[in-house]
Amino acid sequence: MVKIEDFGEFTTSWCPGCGNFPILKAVKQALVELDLAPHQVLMVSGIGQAAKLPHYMRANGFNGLHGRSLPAAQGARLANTSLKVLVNSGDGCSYGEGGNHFLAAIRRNLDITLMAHDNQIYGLTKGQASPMTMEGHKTKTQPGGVISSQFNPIAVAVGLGASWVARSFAGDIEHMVEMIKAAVNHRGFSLLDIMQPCVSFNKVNTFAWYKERCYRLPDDYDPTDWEAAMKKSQEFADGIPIGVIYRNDRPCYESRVPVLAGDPLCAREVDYDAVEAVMRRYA
Amino acid sequence: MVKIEDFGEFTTSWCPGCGNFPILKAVKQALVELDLAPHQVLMVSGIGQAAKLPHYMRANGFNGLHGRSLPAAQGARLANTSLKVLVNSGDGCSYGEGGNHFLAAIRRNLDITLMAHDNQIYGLTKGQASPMTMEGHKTKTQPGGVISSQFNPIAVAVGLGASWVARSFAGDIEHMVEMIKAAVNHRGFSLLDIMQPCVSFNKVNTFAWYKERCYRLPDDYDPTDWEAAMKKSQEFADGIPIGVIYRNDRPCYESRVPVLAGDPLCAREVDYDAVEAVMRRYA
Amino acid sequence: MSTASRNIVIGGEAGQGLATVGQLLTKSLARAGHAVHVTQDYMSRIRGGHNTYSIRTGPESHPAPCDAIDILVALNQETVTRHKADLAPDGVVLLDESLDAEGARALALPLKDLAPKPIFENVAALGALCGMLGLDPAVPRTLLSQNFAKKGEAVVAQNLEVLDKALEWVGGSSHGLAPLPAPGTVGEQLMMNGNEAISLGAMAAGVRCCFFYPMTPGTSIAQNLINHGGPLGIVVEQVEDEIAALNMASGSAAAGARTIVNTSGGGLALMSEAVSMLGVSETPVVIAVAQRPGPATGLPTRTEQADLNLALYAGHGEFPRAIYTPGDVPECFELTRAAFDTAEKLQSPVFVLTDQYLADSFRSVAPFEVRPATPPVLPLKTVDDPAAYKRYAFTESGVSPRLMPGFGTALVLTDSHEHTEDGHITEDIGIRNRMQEKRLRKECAIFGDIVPPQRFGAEDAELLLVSWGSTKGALREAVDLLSAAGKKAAGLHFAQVWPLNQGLFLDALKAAQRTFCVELNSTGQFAGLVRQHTGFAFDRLVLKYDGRAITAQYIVDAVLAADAA
Amino acid sequence: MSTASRNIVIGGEAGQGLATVGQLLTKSLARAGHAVHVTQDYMSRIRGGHNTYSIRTGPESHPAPCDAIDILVALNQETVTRHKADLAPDGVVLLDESLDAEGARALALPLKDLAPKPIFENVAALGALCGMLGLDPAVPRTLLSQNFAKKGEAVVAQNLEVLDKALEWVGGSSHGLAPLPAPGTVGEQLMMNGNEAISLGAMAAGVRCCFFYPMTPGTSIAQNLINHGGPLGIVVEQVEDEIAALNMASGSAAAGARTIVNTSGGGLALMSEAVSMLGVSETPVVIAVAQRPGPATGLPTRTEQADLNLALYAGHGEFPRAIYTPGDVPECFELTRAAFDTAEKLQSPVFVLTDQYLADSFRSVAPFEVRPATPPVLPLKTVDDPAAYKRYAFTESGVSPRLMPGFGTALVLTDSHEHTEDGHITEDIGIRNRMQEKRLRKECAIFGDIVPPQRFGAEDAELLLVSWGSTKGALREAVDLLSAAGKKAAGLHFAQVWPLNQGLFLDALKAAQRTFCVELNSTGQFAGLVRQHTGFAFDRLVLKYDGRAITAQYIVDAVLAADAA
Ligand SMILES: Cc1ncc(C[n+]2csc(CCOP(=O)(O)OP(=O)(O)O)c2C)c(N)n1
Ligand SMILES: Cc1ncc(C[n+]2csc(CCOP(=O)(O)OP(=O)(O)O)c2C)c(N)n1
Ligand code: SF4
Ligand code: SF4
Ligand SMILES: [Mg+2]
Ligand SMILES: [Mg+2]
Repeated sequence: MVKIEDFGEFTTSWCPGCGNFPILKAVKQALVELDLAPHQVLMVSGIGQAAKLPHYMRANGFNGLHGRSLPAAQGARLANTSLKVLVNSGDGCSYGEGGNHFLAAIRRNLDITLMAHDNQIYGLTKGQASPMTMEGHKTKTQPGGVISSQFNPIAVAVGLGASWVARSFAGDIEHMVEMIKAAVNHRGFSLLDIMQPCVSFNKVNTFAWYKERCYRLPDDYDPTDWEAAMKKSQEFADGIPIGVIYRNDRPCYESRVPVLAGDPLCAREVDYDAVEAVMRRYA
Repeated sequence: MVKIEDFGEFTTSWCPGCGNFPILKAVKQALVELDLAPHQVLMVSGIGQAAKLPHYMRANGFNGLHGRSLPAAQGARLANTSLKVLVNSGDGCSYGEGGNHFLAAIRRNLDITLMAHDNQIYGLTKGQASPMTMEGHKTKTQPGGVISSQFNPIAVAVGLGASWVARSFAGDIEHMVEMIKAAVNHRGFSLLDIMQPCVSFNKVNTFAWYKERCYRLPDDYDPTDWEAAMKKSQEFADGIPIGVIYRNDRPCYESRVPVLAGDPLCAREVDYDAVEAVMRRYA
Repeated sequence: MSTASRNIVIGGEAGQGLATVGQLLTKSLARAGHAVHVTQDYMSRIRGGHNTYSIRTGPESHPAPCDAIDILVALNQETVTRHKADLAPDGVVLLDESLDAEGARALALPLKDLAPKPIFENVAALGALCGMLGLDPAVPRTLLSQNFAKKGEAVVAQNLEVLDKALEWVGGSSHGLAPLPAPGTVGEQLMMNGNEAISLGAMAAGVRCCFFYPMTPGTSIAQNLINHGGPLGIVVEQVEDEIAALNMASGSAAAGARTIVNTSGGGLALMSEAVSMLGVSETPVVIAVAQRPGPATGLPTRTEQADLNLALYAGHGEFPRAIYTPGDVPECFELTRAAFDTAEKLQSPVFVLTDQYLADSFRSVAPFEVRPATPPVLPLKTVDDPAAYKRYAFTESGVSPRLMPGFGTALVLTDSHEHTEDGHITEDIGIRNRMQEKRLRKECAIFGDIVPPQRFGAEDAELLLVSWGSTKGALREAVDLLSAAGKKAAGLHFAQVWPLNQGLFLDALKAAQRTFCVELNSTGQFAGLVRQHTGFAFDRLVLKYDGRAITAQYIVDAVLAADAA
Repeated sequence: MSTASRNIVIGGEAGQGLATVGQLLTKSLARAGHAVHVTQDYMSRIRGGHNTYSIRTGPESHPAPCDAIDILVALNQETVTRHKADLAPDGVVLLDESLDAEGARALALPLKDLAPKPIFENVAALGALCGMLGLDPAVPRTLLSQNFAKKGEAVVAQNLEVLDKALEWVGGSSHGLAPLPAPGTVGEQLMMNGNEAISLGAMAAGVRCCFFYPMTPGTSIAQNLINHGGPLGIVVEQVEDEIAALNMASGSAAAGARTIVNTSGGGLALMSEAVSMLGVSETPVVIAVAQRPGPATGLPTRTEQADLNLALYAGHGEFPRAIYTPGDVPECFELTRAAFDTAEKLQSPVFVLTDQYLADSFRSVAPFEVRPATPPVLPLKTVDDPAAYKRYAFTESGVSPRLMPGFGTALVLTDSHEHTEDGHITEDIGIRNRMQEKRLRKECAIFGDIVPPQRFGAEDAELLLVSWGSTKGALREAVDLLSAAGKKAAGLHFAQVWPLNQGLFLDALKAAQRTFCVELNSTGQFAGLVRQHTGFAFDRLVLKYDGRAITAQYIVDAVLAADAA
């Protein structure tokens, strides 16, 4: 049995009170409940405050470039389908610099999980607007208020028929654990957007602000109803639904690529006879 | 009065029968009807077959990099708000390599028009799948059929609350002209996705295939109804609605940035007294 | 016209099938035992325009393009107009009777008669060419039978009939061309271009993942892996953009899978940040870059060698890398395979830098030994003391044992920051210094493996011609031509340009009276690199940047002009 | 301790407000007429960790960091522990009474008594420091009054009270430090860091557009333009990624607006393809790159000079560019302004390459002349014969008249392919050659403007120290120290590293007995560049790559060690 201590305790460089702490806790707890040991998972991230997470728990880790966590995660997953691949990165990393990879990962539907630590701000670079910063929100770099409309990862994902789309809140560990477990258990790309207070740079979307708005989707909510999900995707400032907003049974990429069946690619030996046979085709 | 001859006639390198020809014709016709002379517009593109369009008409042009037409177009528009900026590029260019810029342009809502020549294939590079290639479609590089789900620019744009979203068909010049005019007249970012047969590399989505499926949105369709638009965005293989699918009155970027009011930025002179005043703040 | 070789140029519009005729002919030639060398010149369009497919062949012909045309196969009038001036004194135009030879010596084919339907015209042309070259008819017959076997016996028979008819017709015509002399006995030959050999080299190296975004002329490397990779256990994914390609590669390679990424210069430019990531995270990826002329979109289907500096310096910060520049098809195979081992030894990005000319140049080559002479260098699956494992452990060589995550309880943390031995972020001055020194030190781990430049020509040469990459064949021929013209000339070809080991070449450079650096670019990038690291300045640069492959004659003319000056 | 200067180091956690105290103090010092030089050392985190803000000041102090600390302001215990060993013999720790001086000479402030609320502690510290340095109290008093004016009189009064109390307290204490000697009469001084001066230079050049994606330490260039640009008619847009930034810039610049893009090495790597686009399309953009240590994420808030090669070679293909490397704050201003003219003359990308140290280094400087000596070089709005206008017309200089689209009927076609004079795609060999030659030829258009390297020290120096970019101040001090130690030393500082004009420096290099190239990287990139283009090899490289700014003493030690060896 995997224990929470297996994942270790690290000093972090996060600000006291940062919403990343409960998320880290929930990740560990979910892995314990999933009985996944540190060496069975690969924690992938980009660059940002959220993206430091792989440094703060014992597990395999890949801390890559800003915006590029999803490609790296998918590459690792293709190389070794026995690894559970979990991505933790910021909203800027995942939806800003990494926007194109977000679209592609949804469409590709490899079996990985993205947890976007959504603090609606660029934390590590000290408070510029992120794609999730709300219109009108004034920051140092947007002193007149943000002009671009807020990005909506839920609407984009549901609109593109993503296979698993959910939201959670860093103020509700129990909910996060439940969501992370469901995301990891889902066969295909799972998006979990987590509302995360940034105590240093986001004075608008605070813990209290989220607390007031986040509500659990009712039991009779049907996440397989695409239209309902699309409608839910538009709720935000007046109430933020948390829970599984949408899911479907689209087969994952791995199940459709024959080469991936069997041993992890990275562990296979070269079949020289087969290479020889390929070469002879050029004669 | 602007005449169609003002835009010239050029030999192209497109294949005979290519859907780009009628699009080019429609662009010119729309400009004539808008009474926009060659020097009043800037035709911007990326790289691909569609993206060669600025070379095939007399007008100001900017033929940039693959996937990067939208940033260049927005930059030009910011520099000179007296220019009408029209972007013509392929589906691969606009939604593949340029995916992140597509998301940002929707959110930024600068007053430019994107015409995506959507042939659902990479034409210039000889027939690889584009983001618009349908699941299962077999190509040379996807011999087992495309696995990623088809991109849906309409769903993404409507989902993000884009200010003007429409579709047209290269087989219907009259409709294209009408749409291009409306797009250019719209104050804000306008997306016009144009179904375009590629006679050389897309043997699935042929002229006949589109012809059979494209239908004009009925007169009583209300493009300001977001939910209806979202539903429409999901129609494709069994019928492709053409027309304005969604629009709203979101103010455009230009109207919200005081600096842009007045002369085009590129034509302004330096106010050295003001610079001096800024400098004195550091004393 | 040399008696021992022919230069056949097939010209026409894109879409007219010139590559089809060309490929059938080259395969027939190779099977008949001739040396074959193809240069493809095409425009960035799908239909129309003007393309050529040039075949230089004969029992002992040079693996390089040449200018004078012995047989010009004109699929349209423009081909005659454009190229008739390049015909050798006894050169012949082969064309349909409906076209005009514009005064050139010609053999006008009654294609309408020979081919029952337009679709058979290619085979008729093949027949005519085989006849003119004096090939054993059994060779193209067997080839066609194999090629059309899938389509059924009737189709085979029809094609053979057209072939025979054309052969017969040519036999009765008077084209005045001597048949090619019979080649000596050669073993089985493959017909393969540079990109195919790179793909095969990757397969022989046990490549597992290929990520790419289409970009001419790099795309066909992935295409070959797609065509053949399934049974070998290779996954090839066309991704959303070049940045995704190399970052995905960083993930798969860090997970332990041998990984290749193919692109061209513009794609590499986009990958620059990820190249740096491979450097700091010590992740081995092979990056195959087929160059085309820039800047930016430039001439997208043409050839150039102007991205050496980019391959040398792509990425921010400083870290080791290696750059192979194969000079021919066998080197494409060998050096791509070697690149994977080098990447693993260096735990860093390794480039295979070619260009459109070599990428698309089909050549007759002897089959390769697909089994490596030494076992491949691979990461570990498990370690003895998992709890003590540190991904970036300090070692004397700088190389830390690299472990695949997931096969044991040891944990692997791959990181893009400056980090401690176990991969955690650090800002400690001492660790920073040691880590940077460790990374740079790794270059020594491959220093002994550097491919020595290959020398040909006179031992005591006065004129020394230096090249790298695809110009090898032309350089070698130029040395032969200069020698034949009474010059003491030699060539030195670099199939690896980084790291440089001056011990392998500096004496030779200094010993020569006049040195020439031959490059397909406009600034002499390799000459600059040599000077930077050795102080040695070439006497002359022989440059070319018009997007077309270089010929021996071009080099000879430049050398003689400089020598006369 | 020198009598004429002080090195004050404020240390504490991120978030403790050390920059606030630091900025108030530096501004007071500058207003009092002292030379001020700030080095900021901070971690990549928002709270906690350990940062320092170091102020070197005095009537004639050097614009470079130094190691020995005269006053250590410890905002926490860690500061004492870490830095007490660096205290000068008569150095003093200034700290709150609740902290432990760990045996060092100290002045323990009763902060609780002096500041009614924690928010006032900064002002109390300021008062104490001003007192210790012997500044005229009127200076900080005026500063505080201005600073808090917006918050109302009550707040001003409260702050002044705290200040006075602290001044009074210090006056009565015995810290044993001599006051700073009074400076001679100096005119008004600005307190400005490198990034601020770059922004101001851009404003003075008439910049109209700035596109950026946040990246330390480049971000504050855009921030300054945001803070002040509105009234000047400047639009600053934070974009989706770095690729968007430079492509947007290509659009705005092609449309005729002066445009700047700011970033750091990783961002520049991502922009590489677009750099090439600027090259082929002949579009002028100024790219300000504030370097930080790589590879990849590296040490994101520290300093390095390891992206020179990237600035030199970013982008595929070959095209001209220029690279400025300002050595101090005034050069940041002057050379950024010059960069816009150079970019327009060259119609190509021009880099202003600095690093975190200079970007964040506040210095006292004399006000700049914001009006340029020569009128700015600008594109045309109209041409005489619109129908005949060709964007890429062949000219002797290679420079074609550049027209803004939209102001007349002439049409402007900007293109990324090889193109004809009017910007249309071509694959013609002749045009290709002429266009490539035209583009390269443009370099001559700026050859006469190249900033000559600045020399200081002995005319007949035996030891010649060469540097580029931010190390200028340390180099100059090192030359002084070496001269004081009896060495015949001189310095040569390059504020522009590309293009190189060897006529401006090669003789000097050759004349010296021993030459040293000082660089903040691990491979000696500038030394390599010099050797590549002149053949000259430095005797020694003085390198540093730990992410921290270089001091004169570091250089002197390295030079003397080498000289002894
Ligand atoms: C290519 C690149 N561009 C910019 C940066 C600078 N950068 C680091 S983190 C970050 C944004 C962080 O925001 P987010 O992803 O939301 O993470 P958070 O810090 O808020 O958790 C940026 C812009 C970088 N490291 N790399
Ligand atoms: C950075 C970069 N990557 C790849 C390419 C090669 N390329 C040119 S056009 C193209 C795709 C074209 O597809 P699309 O945008 O759909 O245009 P179409 O030709 O179908 O009109 C690609 C991949 C390139 N020019 N630049
Ligand atoms: S800046 Fe915000 S996101 Fe970053 S650690 Fe602090 S509170 Fe958390
Ligand atoms: S390849 Fe397709 S898109 Fe390109 S020109 Fe031909 S038909 Fe048109
Ligand atoms: Mg964030
Ligand atoms: Mg397309």
